[in-house]
Parts: sequence; C-alpha cells; structure tokens
Amino acid sequence: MDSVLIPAGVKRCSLKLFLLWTLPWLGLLAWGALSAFLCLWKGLNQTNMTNYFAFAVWIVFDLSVIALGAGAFFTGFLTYIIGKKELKDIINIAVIIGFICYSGAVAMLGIDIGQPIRGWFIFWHANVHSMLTEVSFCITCYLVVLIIEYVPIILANRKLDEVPDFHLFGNNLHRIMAVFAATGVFLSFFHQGSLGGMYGVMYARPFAFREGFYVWPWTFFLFILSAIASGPSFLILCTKLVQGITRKKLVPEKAFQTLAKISGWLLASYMILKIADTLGWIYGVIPKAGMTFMDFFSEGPYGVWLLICEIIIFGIIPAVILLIPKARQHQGWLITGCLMNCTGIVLNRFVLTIVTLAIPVMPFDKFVSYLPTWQEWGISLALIGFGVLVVSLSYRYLPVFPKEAELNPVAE
Amino acid sequence: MKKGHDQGKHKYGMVIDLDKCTGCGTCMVACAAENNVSVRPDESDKQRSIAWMLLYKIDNGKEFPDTETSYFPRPCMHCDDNPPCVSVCPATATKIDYNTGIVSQIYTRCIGCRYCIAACPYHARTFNWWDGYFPKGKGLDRYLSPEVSPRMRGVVEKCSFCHHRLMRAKDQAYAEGRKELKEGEYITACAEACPAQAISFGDLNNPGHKVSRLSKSPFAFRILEKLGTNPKVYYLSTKDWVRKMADNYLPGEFKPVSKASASADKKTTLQGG
Amino acid sequence: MELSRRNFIKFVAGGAAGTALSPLPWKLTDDIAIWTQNWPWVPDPSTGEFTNVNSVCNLCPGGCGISVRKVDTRAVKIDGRTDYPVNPGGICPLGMGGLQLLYNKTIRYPGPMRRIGPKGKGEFVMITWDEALDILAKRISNLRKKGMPEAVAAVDGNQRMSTMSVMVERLLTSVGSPNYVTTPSIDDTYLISNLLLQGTDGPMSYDLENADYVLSFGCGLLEGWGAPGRVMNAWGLWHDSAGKTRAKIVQVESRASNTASKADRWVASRPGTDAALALGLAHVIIKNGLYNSRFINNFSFGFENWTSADGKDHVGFKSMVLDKYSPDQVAKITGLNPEDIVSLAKDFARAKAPIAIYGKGKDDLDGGVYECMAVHILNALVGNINKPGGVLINDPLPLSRLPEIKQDAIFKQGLGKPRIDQAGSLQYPFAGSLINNLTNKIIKSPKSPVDTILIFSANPVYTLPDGGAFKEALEKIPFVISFSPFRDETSYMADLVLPDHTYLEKMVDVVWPTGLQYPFYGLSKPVVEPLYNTRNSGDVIIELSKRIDSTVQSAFPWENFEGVLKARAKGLFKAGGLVTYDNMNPAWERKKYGNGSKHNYTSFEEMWTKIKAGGLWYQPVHGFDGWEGLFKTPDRKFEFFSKRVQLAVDEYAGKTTYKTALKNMGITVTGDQVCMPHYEAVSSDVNMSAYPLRMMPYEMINLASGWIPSPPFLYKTIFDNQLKGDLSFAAVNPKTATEYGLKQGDRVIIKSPAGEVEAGLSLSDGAMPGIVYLPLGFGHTAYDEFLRGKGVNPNEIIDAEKDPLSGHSVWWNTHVNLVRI
Amino acid sequence: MLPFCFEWLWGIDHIIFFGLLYLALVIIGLGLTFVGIKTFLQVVGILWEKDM
Repeated sequence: MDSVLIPAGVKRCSLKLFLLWTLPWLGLLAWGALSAFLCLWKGLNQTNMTNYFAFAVWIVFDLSVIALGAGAFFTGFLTYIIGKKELKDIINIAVIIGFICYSGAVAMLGIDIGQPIRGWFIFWHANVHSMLTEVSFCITCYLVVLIIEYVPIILANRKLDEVPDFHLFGNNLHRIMAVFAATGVFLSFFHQGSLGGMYGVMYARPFAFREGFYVWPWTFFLFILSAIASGPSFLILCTKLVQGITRKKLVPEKAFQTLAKISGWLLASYMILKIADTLGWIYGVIPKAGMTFMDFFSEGPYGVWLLICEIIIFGIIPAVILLIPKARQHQGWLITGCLMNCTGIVLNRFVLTIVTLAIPVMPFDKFVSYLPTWQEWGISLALIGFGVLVVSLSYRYLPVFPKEAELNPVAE
Repeated sequence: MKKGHDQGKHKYGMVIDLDKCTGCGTCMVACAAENNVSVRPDESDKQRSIAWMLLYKIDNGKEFPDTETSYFPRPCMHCDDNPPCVSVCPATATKIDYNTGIVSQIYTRCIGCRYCIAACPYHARTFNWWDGYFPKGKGLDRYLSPEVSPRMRGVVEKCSFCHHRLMRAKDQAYAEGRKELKEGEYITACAEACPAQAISFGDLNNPGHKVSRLSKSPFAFRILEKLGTNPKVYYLSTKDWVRKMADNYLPGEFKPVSKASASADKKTTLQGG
Repeated sequence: MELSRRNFIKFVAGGAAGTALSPLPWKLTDDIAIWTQNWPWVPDPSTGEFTNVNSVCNLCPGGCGISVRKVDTRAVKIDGRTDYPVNPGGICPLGMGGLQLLYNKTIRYPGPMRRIGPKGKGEFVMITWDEALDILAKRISNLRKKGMPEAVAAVDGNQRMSTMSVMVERLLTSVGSPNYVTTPSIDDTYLISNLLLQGTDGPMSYDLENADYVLSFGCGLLEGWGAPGRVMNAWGLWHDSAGKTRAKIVQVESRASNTASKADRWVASRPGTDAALALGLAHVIIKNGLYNSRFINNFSFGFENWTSADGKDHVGFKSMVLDKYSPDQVAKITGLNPEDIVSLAKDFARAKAPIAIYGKGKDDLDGGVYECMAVHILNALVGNINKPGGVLINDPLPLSRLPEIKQDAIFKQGLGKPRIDQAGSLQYPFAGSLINNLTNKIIKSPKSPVDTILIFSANPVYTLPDGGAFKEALEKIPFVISFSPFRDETSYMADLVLPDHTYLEKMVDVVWPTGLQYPFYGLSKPVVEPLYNTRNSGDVIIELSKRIDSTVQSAFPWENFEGVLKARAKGLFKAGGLVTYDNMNPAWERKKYGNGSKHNYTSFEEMWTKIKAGGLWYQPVHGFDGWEGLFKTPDRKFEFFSKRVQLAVDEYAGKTTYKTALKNMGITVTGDQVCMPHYEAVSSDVNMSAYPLRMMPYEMINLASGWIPSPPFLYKTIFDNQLKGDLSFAAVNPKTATEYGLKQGDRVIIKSPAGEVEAGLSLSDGAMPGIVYLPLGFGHTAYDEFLRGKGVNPNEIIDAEKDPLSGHSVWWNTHVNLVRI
Repeated sequence: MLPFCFEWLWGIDHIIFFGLLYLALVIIGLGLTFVGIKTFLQVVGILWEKDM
C-alpha cells in the first residue's frame, strides 16, 4: 500500500514485515525518550555521574559516533573535491550515517548538560579559548550542512520528486553540493580536532594532557586523523550490514575497496603518530608531573592492557589487514579489519574520557568507580535505535543506492 | 592570549598550617553556613555531596601504634595566571579577576557541562546534582544569607574565597573614606572560624601581610605544584610525610626540607596493645 | 491543484522564514533561559538591615563567645567572638551549625504537648501553657498531699552550678524530694578527686595555655574536651612556631584519635590502665628523686610511711608505689615498654611547666576516681600545683546563695527519705547522684518508686551508656515530663512536653567551663525572638511553683528567671571582675593582678547591664604562687593518703564487715592502699570466650553525642568510612579483623551481654588490636530525616561496670563479639 | 558572540575564531539563498530553462 513511495525499479519487503522490523528499534527509542524525560525533569541525579565522573558513558558515545560519523564528510571530500567517481555510489548512505551520528550526538549533549535551556549560552557568551566552544560551533554548523546534504536525497523520493519545485530545488542543491561539502570538511576537521583538544588541554590532568602546536595539543590532530581513518571503515561496515540484512548487493565492490584502502593508509599513519605521541607523553609529560607511566595503573580495573589493545591489537593489526590488498578483498578479513579499526577508535575515546577521570591526580585522593544507570544506557542506546530507523526508512523510500536497480534487476 | 597575574593589584591567598589543623571540620561547616550550601538528608555520598571546603584525612600508612593521621583542608586553590578550569569553560561562566586573583563562578551563566570539573585535579568544583534541599514548611531556608545567591540544580559551584566578604569589607572601607583594606578586614569564613587559628588569609602581594610571610617559609608548599596550576592556597607542615603527600614525586625526587624539620617530624609512639 | 499546492508550499516556506526572522523565537529562548535563573523553588533569601548580636554559645558547657549575624529579624550566620576570653575568634563545628537547630521546624516542639500515641511514638497534641502547667502542678501537689513528695524525681542535664540546675534542684527540694539526679559528667569525678586529695570544692582548673608539657590521660583535647573553643585555641598556641617555644603534647589513649595523632607523642596503653601508668611514672619520678621535695615535705601527707594517733603503722604512698608499680609491673598491665615508661616519666618531671590532665574523651560522661587521683598525683609530685602551667586551685565561682527554703512537714518527711539512687549513702559516700542506680531501682522494683519525673536539658534515653535501661525505666514511670525544645528520644517517651527555648532564644548563664583555669561567668541573651510558643524553663519553674502550693511558691520569690540570675550574680559584684575583654590581654596571661582587674562599673545594676551586653564576667588567672593554706583536707595538706576515704570506709565497715564494705564499694585492694590512688583492674563477670573483644565508644568533635542533636551541616564533615547511607562503621585493627576472617566493609553484628547492633567494618591501623571502636552520636530514633535511623548508638549495647569508690558507671569497657552477616 | 555582547573583545583570538565561524555561516547561507532564488526563478519560469 506504500508502494507509491517506494523508489521505481527496486524491490522492498511488505509493509507489515517492515513495521515488524521497526518495532525493536522503536522500543529503544521509547526507552531513550523515557530516560531523557527523567533526566530533563528530575535532573542529572538520574545518572550515576558524580563529581569525579563529570563525563561518563554519554560523552564516550558522543566522541565515538562523531569519530565514526566522520565517514560522511571524508567521503564527501573524496567524492566532491578529490572527485573519486566510484564513491558516488556510496555517498548517500555516508551522508545519512553522518547525519544520524551528528544529530544523535547533539541531542545527547543537550541532555548531558545540567541546564539544557541555557545551552545557547555557549554561542552567546562564547569563550573562544575553550575547545568545547569550538566543538559546539562546528558540530552545529556541520549538522546544518549534513541536513542540506540530506535534503536532496529526501526530495528524490518518488512522490516528492513529482513536485517540480522540490525536484528543481533538489537538483540545484545537488549541483553546488561541492561548496557545502567543502565547508563541511572545514568544519569537521575543526570539531574533530577540538574534541581531541578538549582532553589534551587539561594540563592539570597528566593522563590526558599533551604538548602541542600553537593552541592545539597533539590530540587535536590525532583525533582528526583517527576519525577519518575509522569513518570509512564504519561506512563500509554499515553498508555491508545493510547489504546483509537486505540480502542484496547495493554498492559495487570497487567503492568498498577504495574506502578500505584509504582507511588502511590513514590508520597506519595515525598509528605511527599515535605511538610517537604516546612515547612523548610517557617520557615528557608524565615525569614532569612527578609520575611514572605505571603509576596511572596502580589501582582500579584499568591497566596497561588498555593501551596495548588500543595500539597493537585494534590499531596496527587492522591497519595491516586493510593495507594488504589480498586481505581486504576477502570479505571476512575486510569486515574484521574495519570492525577492529572502529573498536580501536572507540577504545581510544573511552580511555581519554573515562580513564582520565577515574585516575586520581592528588596522591591522597582515591580511585572511584562508576557504572551507568538504565537511564544513561537508555539514552545511549536510543541513538542506535534512531540510526537503524533512519537508515531503514531512507533505504525503503529513498533511492539511497544509485546502483541498486542495476545490481538487482527486478524480475518481471 | 595568556595573561600573567603579576600586573594584578592584589593577590588574595590562604596559608593553612597543618600542624595546627585539628581536623575538627569547623572550616567546612562555616563555609557551608556562610555560602548557603545545600545539605541533603544523605550527605554520605561524598562523590555527589557539595563542599566548597573539604577535609581530606591522610595517614602515614604505618601499623598500630606508629600510624599517624593528618588532614588537608581543601578550598578552591584559586590557581593563578591560567587556572585549568577557566580556559575550558565554553560559556565564560568562570573567570579569574587579575585584580584580586579570585576565580569566580557565575551560577546563572553556567550551563552545567562540567568540563571545568573534569579539568580541575583538586576536585574543588562540585555539581548540583539536585535542587537545593529546603523543603517547604521545614523552615531551613530561614537561615539563608542574602549575600550569596542559592544555586539551582544543574550548575557547578565552588569556593569563592567568600567574595561577598571582600565586597562587604570594601563597602566598609569606602564608608570610612579609605581606599585600601587593612589586613584582616577581609578574611574568608573558614579562616575566621578556625578554632586553632590554622588558616590565615590575606594579600600575597603585600609583604606586610602574614600570608605572604608564611608562604615563603621553608615548610610552605602547595598541592600538585608541579602541574603548574600555581595555586594561591599554601600549606605549612613540619612533617615530611605530610609534605610528601601533597604532590607526586619520582623515586628519590622528594627532598626533606631541613634537619630542623626532620627532627620536628620525628614522632614517637609507645608500643601498646 | 498545481497552483494551490504551490501556494501552500510558498506559504509554509514564507511562514517559516517569517517566524525565524521575527524576534519572537529569540525572545522566547531568552525568557526561558531567564526563567531557569529564577526558578520559583530555588529559595531567594530576603535581604534587609545587617546587624550583629553578641551572645554566648551553650550547646556544650564550653561557653564560647558567639556573634550572630542578622538580616532584619533572621539570624543568618554564627561566628566566633574575638573579644571573648574563652575562644579568641574560633568556635567548634557544632556551634557553627547552631542555626540549623534554631530554624529546623521539624525537630522542634511548637508549644506545650500532651502525648496521645503510645510512649516512644512521638504523637502529641498541642495544648496551652495553662493546661500544661495545671496538669503538672496538680500532679505534684497531689503527691505532696499524699505525703509522698519523694515520688517526684528530676533528671537534670544542665551544667553543674548553672542557675538552671540550681533552680531544678531547688524545685525538688522545695517540693520535698531528695531525688534530684544529674546526667553524668567528668565534673563529678573531678569534684570527688579534688575533695579527696586537696579537700577543695572548686572546679578543676588546668592552666593549659602556660604549660610546656601536657601529659593528657585520655582527654579528647581535639574531640571536644572541656571548653572546645578554648582548648583548640590553646592547641594553636602550642604549635605556633612564631610564638613561644612549642609545648610538647603527649596523649595516652588506645586509639589514634585526632588528639593522639596530632600529639607529639602517642602513648597507646591499654584502656583502663591510666592509674597504673600514672603510678608507674610516679615510681620512676620518686626513684630518681625528680619530685619536688619542698612540696612533698611541707605540704603533703601520706607520702612517707607514717604512724597514726592510735600508734598503727601505715604504708606511705612512696613505698606503695616503689613496691607495686615498677616499670616492669606497669608494663605488664599497660602493654607498654618499661624503657618508654621511664623516658616518659623523665621527660615529664624535667619539663619546666609539666601538667598531667585526666579525662575521658569529651568528658560528657564519668571517669574513674582512683584514676583521676593517680593522674593528679603526678602534678603534686612535680609540685606543679598553683603554679604557671599547672593545676590551679580555685574556689567555686562567687555566686550568691539563694535564700533558705521554708520547710514544712511534708518537706521534712520527704527529704528524710533516702535517695533512690543511694548517692551519698554509706556504699557511695562521695557520689552526688547515680542515675544508673535510679534506673536499676525502678526497673527492679515491681512498682516504680518514682511517680513523676521531670527531665531538663537532657536526653538520657539516647545519651546514657546503659544499654537502653533508662528507656525501660521510663516505660514504668507513670508520668514523664520533658522540658526539651527538641523532638528527642526522651521527649518521645514523655506524657507532657513543656518545650524550653533554644539557646539562641533565651537568657541563661554558663558557669565556669570545664577545665578553665580562671573564674568565668558567661551570660547568653536572646538573639532572635522565640520562634514558637516555647518558654524558658526557668520561668516555667517559677510559674509552676505558684500553682503547686504556697510553700513551694515561697521558695521562688522572683517574678522571672532573670530575677534569679541577678540574685546569684550579686556575688560576682562583691568579688569584682572584668565584664569586658581585650584580646591583646589574654585572660590566661598572668600579670600579678596587673591584668587590668580594675573593673569599669560602680553599681551592681551597672555591672549587670554590662554583663548582659558583653555576655561575660571573669577574673584574670590569679598570679600567686604558694601552697600555704591551700588545701582544705582534714590536716590542711595534699593527701596522698585520703583520710576522708579512710573515714568513709571505716564508717561503712562499722555497719557491716570491712570485707563486705570494700566489696560493695568495688574496691579489690585492702589496707592503706584503699585510701591511696591505686590501680583497680576493671572487674567483670562476663564470659570472655563468648565475648572475646572489647567495645569502646569514641567521640568526635564534628558529631554531637550529647542531648543536643547534630546540625545537618556536621554530616558533611563525616567521612564515608564512618557513615555510609544508614550504616555507621566500627573501627577495627586489620590484625583483629583477619583473626575473625573479616575484611573492610563487611557488615557485622556487634553482640554484647546488653544487646546487639549492626555496623559496617572499617579497618584502621589507628585502632588497638582486640578493641572495637564505635562512634558516638549516630543511631538516633527521633528527630527528622537528617538524623533518624543513621547508624547505630553504641550506648544501646553498653554493659557498664561500677567505678570503685564513686559508683559511677564504667562505660568504656563492654565485652563484645563480632559476627559477620 | 556579537560585537555588542559584553564578552566581545577586539582581540586577535576573537577575530580569528568568529571570522572563520561567520565565514562558514555566510558560505552556507549564500549557498542556500542562491539555490532558493534560482529554484524560485525557474519555477516561475523566468531565466534558466527547466533542465529536467
């Protein structure tokens, strides 16, 4: 009955089945909505955050999705500015994923701050020296860009497209997309960076503090690099997932390979810098604070193993996998590589947030532990529910994959 | 971009003599009472309770009967020059005034992002996880001082060196036609309340003031000095183990102050039990 | 169709653009942001004219000067007074939090109350003062008519010698009842040992500020002992590197309390062995001839062996000590090393102004008389009595006596009856009052000998270390009246509550804070108008006397309480003292009378107005240094051998046998030792295998454990290894814990013969192995959400022994067992 | 945020920061307006032949 909305020449499952599929994700959303309501109504005492864990699971989620969402701007960059033709087949889904990640992150931040209604003070009373200000400005602006990029895709819906105004608008928008893409790239670079900067500048927190260039600590650049290294991998994963679920080939393999290759190279270079940075930190920052590297791991569950995982297991290994053509052409390895790549980046964000705050700085201070409440989980997971729904709807009603019809001819 | 403080006129600071400190907690109560800090029915959740001035209990880690405890009263350090919390606040809700050295917090401006809490290694900043606890009909709001505005849920608060007392003292001086404050005219509630006179408060820039003398004592030190936060709260202790507790030291890096201190430090306990 | 849709779209687009450009959304955003800054449920304190009112804190007998900052009629902050002799500037955390006691409506009684619910539930209806007073007056006069006035009893928590306590005792006496009992206090112990050793009846006066070596036997100098404001200020002086030479502080205590930790030397001897240690030190001092022979030879009695008039030879203190208290013997008892005992004794004796002080924590409870005497003996040995930095001998505060009470038949007959608590009887010749005996008598007898009990400024149900016995007694007493302003555990048991003002609403005097070395009289004044329909208990007593009958009324010829205060203060005028204080001129600095004692008033009225304004009257510490005619003992000497004890024992022995006399008095030694300070091991018939550990309650300066509740502020200062949620923690040495297979944070049941409580376990190297330390001040069952149900009250499981000679309770030695839950 | 808001400083840091910010916003804004106008003109049929 919703067939009129479904793109021409492609096959979609029955509406009933589709609705059934959306149920669990709607469930997650409902859970999230309840949690959000409680946090806004009763305040953040609904969480398990404390004066020690001022940032918690939400921030980890924020940082992660924003890093992974980097696939959007980076693919846009490659497509519109470098002009990698093959990526045109995947740019739409990239934009959608980017949109999901960023809108989700912004929503979470809105709940995370104690006075959401005053959120706009960041802009109005901006303190330009704060990395967080930079983050907020760039993310908001970039979200606008993402919406602009998303609009033509929506307008391409069969029914909407019949409206000439929409059709024209969409087309015209599409024509100058390069301009927006370029702006987006600029903005993204900065907020990815300043997200890293947020931690690197905390000079009284030796675990996070880093030296740097001018006002930007090394983490600033590492975050950009790690984001664009993992973004494409995440994009590959998501698309492969969609393909798996729809049991269709939606994007030519070439696109995947290009992304994988790039992802691999970036990850490799990121790893080199990351290792250099870590050594510089161990022999520079930490001793200056009167500590030794191992002091950080004297108590609590967090140990050196975290760093080993982050750098070796989920850093170097996936880089190698993605760099070896034979390996990345093999589906299994490709997925593994991308998966490990993303895990590594998430781990990095986790360490920089949670572990930084968990490790006491004052010698007579004590290690405190933290576990999220169901409200915190609710809001975090809602992000996933939201994502799946948006992708599903877009996939069902929008021509997300230009090559789909051609790759899957509908048998009359 | 990084303004130094030295051009600043005054530089208010605190010196806490840990040999005199008895750990009685009057400073904490005085602070809470002076600054309308909310008290909740359960204050035992120390990670969430609000205390501008907080007592840390430390011990020398020895076994009975050689164990020895001491205390660190910890207000906001009012880090000088470039406090870790000030530069990170996105909404300019916290500032350092280079004419007094006081790091302020504007509650009505704070959006509650808690970045400053993450940036502060002293845990001097606390977040209002709840609205202040002043139930209707209980009457506890009757002792609230109009000089300090009660905070709303969702904002960060911290020690202000009793800034309103500075205002009070200035008004007084102005009424008496004076431009400058005399020593002792402006002191924090904790310094005034301390029954052992362990806390002194004054202008570190003024060589005449007790604090600037004490801060130059060989026994004077600050917490986490190495991080370069440059606190304006100094501590005095003749006990080396206490001084060693105040900062992180690489093996062999810590230097006992002097023979004098070493002997003063020696505490004998007679075996019992 | 085409058109309309297009128009529609245009309309929508235009509309959107329009609103976005209009100021409306921006205005709204701004408005709600402003709303968050003025949330209606965030209190907005009213401002007004600022004033400061000077008064005196009497939350404890410390009597610190306070200055209360007010905005119009509201009190908003309490600060210490720098123009006050006791506490130059600072005050303790309890006093600092006082406003929460004044303004917390839910812990106060808004007016006179009559109980409607079952005892202990705290269900009352408000009645008028008229009704309340009539009910009470009728009850008492009926008892008088029935010829059993002694069935009226009173428990008085007011400070000894304060006008309120004099009033309460006077009420009972005039009614004709001897059963006036006070809540325990170290002052009783001090009074007895001063009487026995020196024959003096003045308060214990420790000249701490001028001492250079303070040997403290269990005094919680930093836990709230004596006058906290004064002692902690002294602590500051002792440690002032800038000031005079730092005094050396030695703390004898089994636990690493703040005092022990902060002291220069911590002597961790077994609890209850203070007397042995003191005599051990005496042994060393005597053996090495370090004692002050001038004092010993001319002004003491019973040091050397002596022969009495009847030709009997008696052992002197010297030979007793040399024979029984050698360092090795003492080491066995105390668990210390002999060498340390020797060095300690030498340090003490060689110091310029050494002082040995005796106490038990905060001194809210009794101590041991023999212990106290043994400790005081040390001061005598080094002759540091009435010398700078020593123990001064003062007369009681020169307050006028109130006129004699008219005696009627009922009066004589009532007072003829023996006290129910047997205080002053042959068995307990020296005790002023023994509340535990009263309790036990009531519990034991089928019908309570007490019909009506009046409870003033006390919360014995909570504070008495008796394993909950007093509460049981109250269950049996037909009519209970509480005068507490607070909804405390005891008033919950009351049939009638006649709420007093809180300390910030009334005028009341502070008489000689415990341990202070100079005569001092403090007078608090109403800082704010009474908030509720409460009345000063002093006025209530006067009003009550009118309603009982003319005889009782005749004992109270004043129209109000201030009248009584003035009547007593007349004596202060005769004695002459200062009513203003200049902190450049500390009261403890001895200036050979030079201390500006020229007072600045000419008439009594003038002095009284000045006292009311300044809240103080004092005489600077006296400068004379001499022992002539100091001691009021039978032979005018400092008695190492107390003849008073001898007389008492002989008299009692005359009635029964010598053996039973000693046994009933709780004395285990015989012969001359009985009359000399000696070590008495705590007797106990408890089965040690069932209760292998010992529980000692400990006090904190930052938690109120007396009848005054803790202001919620204090809970900010409590560490989470003392209270977490509703669980309070017992401190135990890690060794002991491992013995019992317990670890940090375990929940345990602490079992004693008297009962059991549940607590968390907090391992601490500051705890002596084998002892379980429970904090006092938690475990309230009354008051409000801030205090109720938080932690446990050790008093509930205390199973107290009796202190020899005095009969006071030995509350610090309960045998317990730990059981993990 | 705006020159008339009291946090505003004519400092280099402010100028760089807000300069770039406003630049980005202007680009986005202009882009959108351009597309909007173009579409409008096409719809009403003046200029630009509908290329569809």
